[in-house]
Amino acid sequence: MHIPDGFVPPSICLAGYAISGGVTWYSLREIQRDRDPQSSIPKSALFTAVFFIASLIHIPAPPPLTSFHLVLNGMMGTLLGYYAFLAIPIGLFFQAVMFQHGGMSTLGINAVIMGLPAIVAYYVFRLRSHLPRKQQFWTKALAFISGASAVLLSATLFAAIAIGTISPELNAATERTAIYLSLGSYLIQALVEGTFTVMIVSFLEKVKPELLQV
Amino acid sequence: MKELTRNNQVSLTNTVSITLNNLGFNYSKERAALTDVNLKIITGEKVGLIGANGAGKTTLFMAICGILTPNYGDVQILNRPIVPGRFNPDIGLVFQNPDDQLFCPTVRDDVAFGAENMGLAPHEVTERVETALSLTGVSHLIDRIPHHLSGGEKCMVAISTVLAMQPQVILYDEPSANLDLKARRRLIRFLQASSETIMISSHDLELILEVCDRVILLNQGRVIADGLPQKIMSDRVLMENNNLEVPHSLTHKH
Amino acid sequence: MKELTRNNQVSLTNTVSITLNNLGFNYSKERAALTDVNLKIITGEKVGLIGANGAGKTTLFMAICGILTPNYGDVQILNRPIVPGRFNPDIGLVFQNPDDQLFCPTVRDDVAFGAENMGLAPHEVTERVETALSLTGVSHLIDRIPHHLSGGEKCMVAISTVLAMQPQVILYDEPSANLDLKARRRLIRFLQASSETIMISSHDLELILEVCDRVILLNQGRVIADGLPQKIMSDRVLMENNNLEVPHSLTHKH
Amino acid sequence: MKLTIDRYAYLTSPIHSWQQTYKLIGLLGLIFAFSFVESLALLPILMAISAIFFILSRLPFGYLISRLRYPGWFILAVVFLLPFTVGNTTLLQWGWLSLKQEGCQTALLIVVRFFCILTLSLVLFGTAPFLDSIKALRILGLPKVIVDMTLLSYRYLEELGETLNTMQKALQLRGFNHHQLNRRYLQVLASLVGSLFVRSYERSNRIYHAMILRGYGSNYHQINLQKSASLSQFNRYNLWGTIVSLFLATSILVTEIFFLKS
Repeated sequence: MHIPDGFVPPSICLAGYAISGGVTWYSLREIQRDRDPQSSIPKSALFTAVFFIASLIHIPAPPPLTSFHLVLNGMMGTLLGYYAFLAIPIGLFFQAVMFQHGGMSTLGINAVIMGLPAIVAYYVFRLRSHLPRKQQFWTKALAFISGASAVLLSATLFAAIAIGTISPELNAATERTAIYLSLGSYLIQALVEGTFTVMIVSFLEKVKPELLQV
Repeated sequence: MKELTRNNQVSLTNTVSITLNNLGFNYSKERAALTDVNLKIITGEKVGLIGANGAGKTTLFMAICGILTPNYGDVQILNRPIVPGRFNPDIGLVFQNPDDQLFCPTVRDDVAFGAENMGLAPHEVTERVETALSLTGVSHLIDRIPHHLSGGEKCMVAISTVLAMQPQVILYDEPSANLDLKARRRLIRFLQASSETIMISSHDLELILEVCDRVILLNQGRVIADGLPQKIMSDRVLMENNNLEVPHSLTHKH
Repeated sequence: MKELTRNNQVSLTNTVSITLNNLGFNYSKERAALTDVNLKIITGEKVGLIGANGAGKTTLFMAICGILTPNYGDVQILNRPIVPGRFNPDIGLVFQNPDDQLFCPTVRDDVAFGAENMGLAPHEVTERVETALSLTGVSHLIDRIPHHLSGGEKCMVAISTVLAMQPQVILYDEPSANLDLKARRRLIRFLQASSETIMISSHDLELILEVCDRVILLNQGRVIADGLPQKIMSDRVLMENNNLEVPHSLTHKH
Repeated sequence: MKLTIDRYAYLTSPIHSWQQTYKLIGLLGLIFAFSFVESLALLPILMAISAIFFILSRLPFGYLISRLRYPGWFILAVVFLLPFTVGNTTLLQWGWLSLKQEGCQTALLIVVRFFCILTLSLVLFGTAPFLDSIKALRILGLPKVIVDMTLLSYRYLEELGETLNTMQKALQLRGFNHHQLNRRYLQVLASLVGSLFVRSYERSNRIYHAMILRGYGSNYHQINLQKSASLSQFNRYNLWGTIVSLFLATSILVTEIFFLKS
């Protein structure tokens, strides 16, 4: 789900950098409002590394696919809050340099595709604090929605940009069909990511609840 | 035929649990990690494995339990060759850092994990979990969260996760690292009483002296000495040539 | 006035490096981690800190270097009170796991980190990095990546990162854990030759016997004994009451 | 997990001698200029420039090919459809399938642009240690929080990868064989990754203590890097490399915008 170099017109690259620059600036400002912003840096950095490593695990897929990788941007939002929008470009930078996955000119637009849904997931999961205590079901539901919706949102953004920009001559109806088609293939992934997020959140709730207090 | 061989073996008083035939392994072309290792470990033996860091102790363990594929030679456990990558509940490895072995949200789940993977019925799994935890003396921890345990408790739970598979052979990699003296003493008592064939790799020579009836000294992937712990570990020249020291409990005998 | 006091102190033969006045700390209301700890450590002393896990050794270190804020009492280093959270290059802590201490991408960056934060000029920083690495005998590792070093090398580099700040007081938390015998021997020689005031917390009682001229025994956050290592550690009743064992090198003297 | 990004970082070549900060300015300039190109007429020039930089860098050709494999498939899969779906001018017709001129042109543009930018990226990041690139980004004004996070996560990447590897070995030795996606598989994976979070969280606290005990945040507010490339050091590669590549970048942009667009 990364847009490679040279794939989209320059205006999209520039817009990507502009938007991600703005969101990064806003995230940095939100972070500075923390009581002790500096103390979260090592945690966020190590979590960035964990997310990176976890996204390299091959998940066996139902046929006809063979395997896929987790995106995990929803979970990054739930665990890191605004730090997720710093962690994601770092992860994308590592991927671009190490595996040529994505690229330098499209780093901005890819950060938007992955990062904005992460922030949405953060806000969704944060609704938990407005719920009455011991609402196991709602914690799970919110975790599922965060994990699944972030992937779907990213996939929508990705498909819209990819299909909308390379083939401007396509008519609107065909374009929409193409986007729906590609979203269909991400539906299974969204279900898996949603379930996975629920499982991780339940695990952390038992073992280290303080990690969920972002 | 195979059945016959095994029965024959069992009828002998000294059955062999681990056989290494001319084993060799290298991570890269330049550096051999194991060279021509030949060993026979008799059932019920408690064997210590000593040597400086980088001598090949961990590599040897990884080859014995089938995580590494040797470049030449072969490994047999209970006279059946080890197939690298294939699950073999007859052999268990206790990792140096219990955190590497414990990953479930409860001790119960962690200890049950291996038994469940063997395809046992639920009541058998429960039984094995209880037996394993009582053998290591930590039954009271069954509902606790592994990540919250003390170092000594984690160590005993990690051992239980292996015991629950009821393996014939258990390899212990630096089991006393990071333990305080009380937890170490409990570990020593447990190891002395254990009935499996065991191999213990450790820098804690006093532990090996107390537990093992045989010691193997490795250096640069080769077996340098193999014999009685008191004899090998009190040989100052041999020990110092291999970057080791004679343990204190043996020095005053000189 | 402050200057005067310091000069007075320096003129005495026995200046005090660490003073703990009636120190107390508890993580939660139920369990006190440190209770009424009073200590004076003289400049140049090498003090061993022993006790079972959970006795409060690490908590004491954290309080001394200002990471924890004590609930009552106070800590003075070189007769100046420690302000929790404020950087004080006079005191250094060597962590148990060198990987926690070596957080920079290269050895050079890691050793320079503390010196740079003291605001030294670049050439002074370079000088300190070189001095610190040569003191621990690992100058050749300067351009290496910390993650790729052996356990013994990591240990010496971790010590260098603290030495580069040229602290007066260094606390060592379990420095010999996970070292093989050769690396441990190198560490012992280094500690014996070091000129700072040092405190070493360790389960490795033989190391403490070889390095320290004073030992403090903690149990449940209280100082149980304080005195000569040979005397305290050979007292079987005292040691066993506190979940410790008399080290082998002292047993044959009985 | 072994990181192999620094494999060719220590060769000697004019590109290797070009300091990373300047190289970053020069080659990023070119990369962005390349991504602006929409005229087929400029494509041969893009290819020539990329080829010259790649040859100057002395990176092995096999390295380029091996790095191309993974993203290349993705590009091919998408681009394969374009000539048949986009445009009105039919070049060839086989039954219902028609090859269209505009689609072919778009496909050609994307493939060449992608290939040239990838080559330049490889030259940019393959000819210096990865750390130098981060240092260079810091000098160019990347915020300190991001630089610190990048350095720390880079430092622990390999280590956490090995931890995961060891834990997976422990699972394997207790009979865990994962070949299909089901609830139990996901549960085990979640516990594994969850444990990794808990362990790295605890470690991050200890790291933070180690950092503040050595003055983090007290003075320079940053993980300092020794030998950081300062802008005062100037050699001919820095001067000419940067000037030439920025000149080329500007020329491409100007040509694209003023001469070819109309």
